Amino acid sequence: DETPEKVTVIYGGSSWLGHYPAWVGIEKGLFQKHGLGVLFQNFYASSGRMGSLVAGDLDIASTGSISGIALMAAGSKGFMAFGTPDSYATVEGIIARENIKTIQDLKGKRIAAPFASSAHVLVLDILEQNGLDPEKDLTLLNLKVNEMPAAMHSGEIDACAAWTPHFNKLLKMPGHHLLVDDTEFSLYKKYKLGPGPDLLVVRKEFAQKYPKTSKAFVKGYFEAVDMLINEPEECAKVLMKLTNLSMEDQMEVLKDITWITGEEQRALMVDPGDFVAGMQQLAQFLVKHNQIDHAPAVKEWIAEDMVP
Amino acid sequence: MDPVNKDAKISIQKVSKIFYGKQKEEVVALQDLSLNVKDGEFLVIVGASGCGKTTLLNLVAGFDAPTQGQILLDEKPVTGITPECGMIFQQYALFPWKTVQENVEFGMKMKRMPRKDRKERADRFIDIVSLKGFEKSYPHHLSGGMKQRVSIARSLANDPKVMLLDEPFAALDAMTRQVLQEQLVRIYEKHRKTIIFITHSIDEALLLSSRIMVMTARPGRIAQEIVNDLPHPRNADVQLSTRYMELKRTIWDSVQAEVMKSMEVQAD
Amino acid sequence: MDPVNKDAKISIQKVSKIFYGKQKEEVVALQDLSLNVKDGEFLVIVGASGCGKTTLLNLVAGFDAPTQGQILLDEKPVTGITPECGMIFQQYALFPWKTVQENVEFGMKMKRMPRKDRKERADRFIDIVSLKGFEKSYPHHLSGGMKQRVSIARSLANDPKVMLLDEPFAALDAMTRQVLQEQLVRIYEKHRKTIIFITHSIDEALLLSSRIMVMTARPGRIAQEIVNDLPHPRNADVQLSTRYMELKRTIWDSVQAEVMKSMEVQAD
Amino acid sequence: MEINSRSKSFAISIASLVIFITVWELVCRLGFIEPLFLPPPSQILSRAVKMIENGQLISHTLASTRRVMVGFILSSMVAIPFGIFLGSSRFFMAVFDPLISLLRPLPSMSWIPLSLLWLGITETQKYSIVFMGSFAPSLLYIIEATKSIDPLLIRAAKNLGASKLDVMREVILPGSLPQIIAGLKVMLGIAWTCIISAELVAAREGLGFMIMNGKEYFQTDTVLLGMVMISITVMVIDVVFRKFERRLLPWTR
Amino acid sequence: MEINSRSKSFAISIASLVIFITVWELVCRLGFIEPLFLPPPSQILSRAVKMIENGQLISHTLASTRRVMVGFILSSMVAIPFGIFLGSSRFFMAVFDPLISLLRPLPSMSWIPLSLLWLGITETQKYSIVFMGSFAPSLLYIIEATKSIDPLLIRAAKNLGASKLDVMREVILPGSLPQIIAGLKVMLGIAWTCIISAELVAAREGLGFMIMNGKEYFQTDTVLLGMVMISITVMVIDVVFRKFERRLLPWTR
Ligand SMILES: Nc1ncnc2c1ncn2[C@@H]1O[C@H](COP(=O)(O)OP(=O)(O)OP(=O)(O)O)[C@@H](O)[C@H]1O
Ligand SMILES: Nc1ncnc2c1ncn2[C@@H]1O[C@H](COP(=O)(O)OP(=O)(O)OP(=O)(O)O)[C@@H](O)[C@H]1O
Ligand SMILES: [Mg+2]
Ligand SMILES: [Mg+2]
Repeated sequence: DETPEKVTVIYGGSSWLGHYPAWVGIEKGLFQKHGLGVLFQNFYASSGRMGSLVAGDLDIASTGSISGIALMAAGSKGFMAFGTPDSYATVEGIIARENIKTIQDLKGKRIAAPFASSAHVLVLDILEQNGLDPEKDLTLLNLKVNEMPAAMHSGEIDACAAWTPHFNKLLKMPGHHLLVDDTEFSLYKKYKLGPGPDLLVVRKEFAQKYPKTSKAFVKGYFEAVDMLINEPEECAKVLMKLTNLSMEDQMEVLKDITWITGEEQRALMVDPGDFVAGMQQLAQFLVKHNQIDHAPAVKEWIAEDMVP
Repeated sequence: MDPVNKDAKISIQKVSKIFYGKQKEEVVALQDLSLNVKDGEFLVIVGASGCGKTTLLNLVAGFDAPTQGQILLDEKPVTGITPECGMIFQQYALFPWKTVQENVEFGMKMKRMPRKDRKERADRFIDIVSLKGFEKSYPHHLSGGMKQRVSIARSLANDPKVMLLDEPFAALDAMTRQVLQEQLVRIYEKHRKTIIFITHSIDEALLLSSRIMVMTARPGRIAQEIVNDLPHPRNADVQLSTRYMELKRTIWDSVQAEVMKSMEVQAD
Repeated sequence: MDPVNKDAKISIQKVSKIFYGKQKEEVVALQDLSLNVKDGEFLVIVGASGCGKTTLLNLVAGFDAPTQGQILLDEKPVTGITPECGMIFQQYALFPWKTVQENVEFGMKMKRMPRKDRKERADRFIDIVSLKGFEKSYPHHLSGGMKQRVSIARSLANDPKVMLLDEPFAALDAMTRQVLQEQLVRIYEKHRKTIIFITHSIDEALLLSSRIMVMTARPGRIAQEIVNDLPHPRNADVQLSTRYMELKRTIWDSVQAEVMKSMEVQAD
Repeated sequence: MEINSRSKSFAISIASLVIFITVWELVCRLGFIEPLFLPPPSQILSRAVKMIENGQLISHTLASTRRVMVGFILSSMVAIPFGIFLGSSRFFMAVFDPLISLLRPLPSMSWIPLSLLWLGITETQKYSIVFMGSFAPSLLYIIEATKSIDPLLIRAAKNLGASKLDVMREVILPGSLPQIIAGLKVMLGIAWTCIISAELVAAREGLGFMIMNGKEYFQTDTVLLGMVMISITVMVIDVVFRKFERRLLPWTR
Repeated sequence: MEINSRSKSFAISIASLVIFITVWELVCRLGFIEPLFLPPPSQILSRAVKMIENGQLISHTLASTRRVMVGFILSSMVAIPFGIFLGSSRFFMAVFDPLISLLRPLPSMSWIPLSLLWLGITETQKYSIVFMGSFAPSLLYIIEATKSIDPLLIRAAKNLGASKLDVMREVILPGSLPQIIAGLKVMLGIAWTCIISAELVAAREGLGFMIMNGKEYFQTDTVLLGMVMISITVMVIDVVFRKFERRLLPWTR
């Protein structure tokens, strides 16, 4: 008997591409097929979403892995990770004015990144690779992605690290060019892991109490991933409601994403668990850059039962 | 003076009161003052402006603690404010947010008297001070004298055993004053109250008191005590008697001497 | 009465003042009152409590506008507050944030008098009201009578042509009062001021005035005007004269009748 | 005369407003300022018309207003009696003083992380942000107000037999009420600050959401419309307040 | 007696604080609350030690304090004279009333988009957020304070020859000063709210940044440490304020 114990799941998301599968699953009735109603709760920031998850207001969410690692480091045992839906490396990066040709040119300039985000980590890593000190050699500013176009336009900053859709918008502005993207990230070179891969998480208590509901969700979810791979145009149509992008832009974004199917999850998350190893590296990286106090053992937070 | 006096309703024992200013300078308002007030006595205090009369009343009412000495009320030390000693304030102290009626009803309301009884009794006292028609007015719509009368009505309506009156009729015209003096005497006689009354009018003192105390210039002490033996009722005849003139002369001289002294004190 | 009077320093012409309460009920404080005050006159107003005396003074000082009629000062209508008419307030109106000295200096400071001259003059008037030693005290550290004296000194020091005094000596003892009365008369005679003076003491009225006006009960009108022809100086002899007694009697009766009336008015 | 001068004031106010808006419109129209930086009033108006038609404006406004009012009323209902109590008891003042000093300066923004952890993204969380953000300042304010009461009046009340509770209810409360009400007006502004912060995080409606969303899409007119809506809402509440004030404070004027 | 009761109050306050902290520590230690939700005081302390050692705590605190003080002092310096002026002139009150009503309720957060457009990512932008967020409430507050002055005193001053300006300087200013100072204390709290909002955007130092960054990394102890630092800073400023207050208001006590 596979009927779920509980028929509604509250999902925490935003308009970020990591939440496309959940949205498509809802809009296309894929969860419904498994007897589930999924409620999509909108959050701007990963941290708020994760806070709500452990506070018990959300059941399942997708999050940037930095938030996930930070929450692990804070010692919260209230949640578990069970998958990673996507890999993107070319919709996030550092965009600069034309006169900045190389990373070294960033010396003495003003660079913006949303602190505590994947883009922030990317900047820290790229600077380190090029022997620049973010405290001394340049000015690193905390700016939200959506504030960057105006700041670039007015000349407040010389470069910025952003992700889609603002990333695309910034690139299109005249006089701007891409300095580096996630493919230059040190861990990407080793593990094919961007600075902030998306992580699917579930509230631990929920997973334990409603194992069948959780399973049903995972099924519906990865069916949606398949649909995103196979019928991108169909999906783009419903996604426009979430992202407010035009059809054209929406398709553009979809092109740049590599979806990770249900079948691939086990290898990444459990055996041999490359993704988890990469996350562990990321955690150490964060410790090295004084972003978190100590690196948690990421493995302890993997809900192996739920990984498809 | 005998510090423990069984008869005394109020016993003031070697009381001093010193105020400290901003720069720690002292103002000695009262010094070593002892005084007993018997139950049913009508004591009038006269003295120069600023000699410490209000201060003394404040101590008796428990608004302030003496710097030295103590005050007994019914043989128990006064440690806080007690409604037994009803005060009529020199500055009226009406509640600006209450109408005349509500001000007068205040004490009764505090005793949880039913609304209707309260209203009736308030009406009577508003009538006594001739303020009918102003029940619904707020204090800042009243003239100075009217405010003073509300304050009198408020205290009388509360029916305290001991009454402390600080220049209660100063802002009233001669005629209204006379009417209220008569009312006060009537209430005093009927309800056997103990009264301490401050005034600047020697005539008023002679008219009302059973005893008169003249205070010295600051620091306030007792300059003279006079038992007022004028016969009752103290009508026009009495006021033209030689005894009246004599007493008036004595008190006047005594106050004058103190005022002169206080001016000298200030002059150097 | 002649509405335009060339001689008049202050000319009050058919003035009425109505106050409106919360529920739009009217209090007619003054009704159709006309009065001329000549330059150099010392007019004393007496009348029942609440009859409109303070209201009248407020209109002359320009604090309030009459509901009907007009008031001329030196033949020009009074439209706002003017420092020419110095007021001594029934409620003292001292600035709580200023010391006695600063309060007394206030008017001079407004005239941009140099600090030194100001201080000297203030000292003189503080001396006149016998408050030496309290220059640095703040009003709430003073007794009622002391506050009143500060208020008197403040107004005198400002040397206004016209002085409006609202029961200025009510909170003072008889002796201090007498001293200040004498000072006021001295200043009045020396500096040829025009004075309107409110008091409840008929003795005081007779002692000071060149003319006395008795006001009716509310609504305030003129009940009686008496030219005070008592000889100067008005010493003890004068106060025992039959003319004095006669005048006192007349005024007393007149005020009494008005108070009675006001009580009747309130009774219904 | 009173009435006259009041309607005169009103006329002046209207005139001044009209002049202000006209100048603004002209400055924008004449191209001195880019509409991205400051759109003209007419553009804001047309945005308003659009958003009224699709019902968004009303629903955002109602959502925020509801949250502000619930949080604010709750906080006032606790702060007023508690403030009066503390203002009249030296002992309890001393007990609570350190806590209040700690809590008071904390901006509502700084409560968001904790409130999210404790309450999640519920409406209760929004109310609690408003509550926490306005409670401590209100309390401080009310305590200050109680100190402005003439001690003579407290003496008089006790002398007439008032108990401590009576003094609070009959003297300290009405005596400080004019100041308390003035303070609550300021607090209402603070409450709005709180809700805008709260709506930044995990909200799908409300004027805060609308402003932030407008900013996201470079719709400066939406941002300004949101700001104007806050002002208008507060003004409407102010008028209600003032009616209320006259009722509560009949002895003033 | 005065002195005695003051030191008694102080003792009570200290005791109450100690009890509060002990209870908090115990509740956390005994595992009633997860440290993620509320870390014990000892954990906050050890975070403080760490951040003092690497110098971050001091630099964040100084950065925010500087911003708050500059913005706040500027806004007070304009609001006090302007408020007293408006409070004593019916005409100008009427002229500015609609503008003030419009600006007053706007939370500092709502100024961020516009201020960024207008001033860019500069320290001036931070000051301007504090200024805009605290100016209008201060102004309202000061206008209310001027209304509490006994009109009799204004009459008396005019009667003694005071000009309009004199009345403002000699009567309205000192007469409303106790209330203004009480209000400024509340305003200082608002100024902190503003700076926390301002430091959300385009900042890399300041307590607001520290709290928000702590929140992003789920370091509840950093969040609480930031909050405690705000409280402590305000308390220190309060002590200075109080000294100042005694000087300015010698006539009260
Ligand atoms: N601001 C006001 N609003 C309403 N009524 C007022 C106001 N001021 C005075 N009145 C009323 O006007 C009448 C006259 O008051 P006024 O103060 O002139 O009396 P007064 O003659 O000075 O009395 P007193 O001798 O008691 O000072 C009173 O009935 C009073 O209630
Ligand atoms: N709160 C206070 N602080 C400092 N000094 C005070 C205080 N209250 C009274 N004084 C001083 O104490 C002295 C006596 O004042 P008190 O009010 O008792 O005089 P009084 O006899 O009632 O005078 P009056 O007849 O003028 O009302 C005065 O010199 C006054 O300055
Ligand atoms: Mg006295
Ligand atoms: Mg009067």
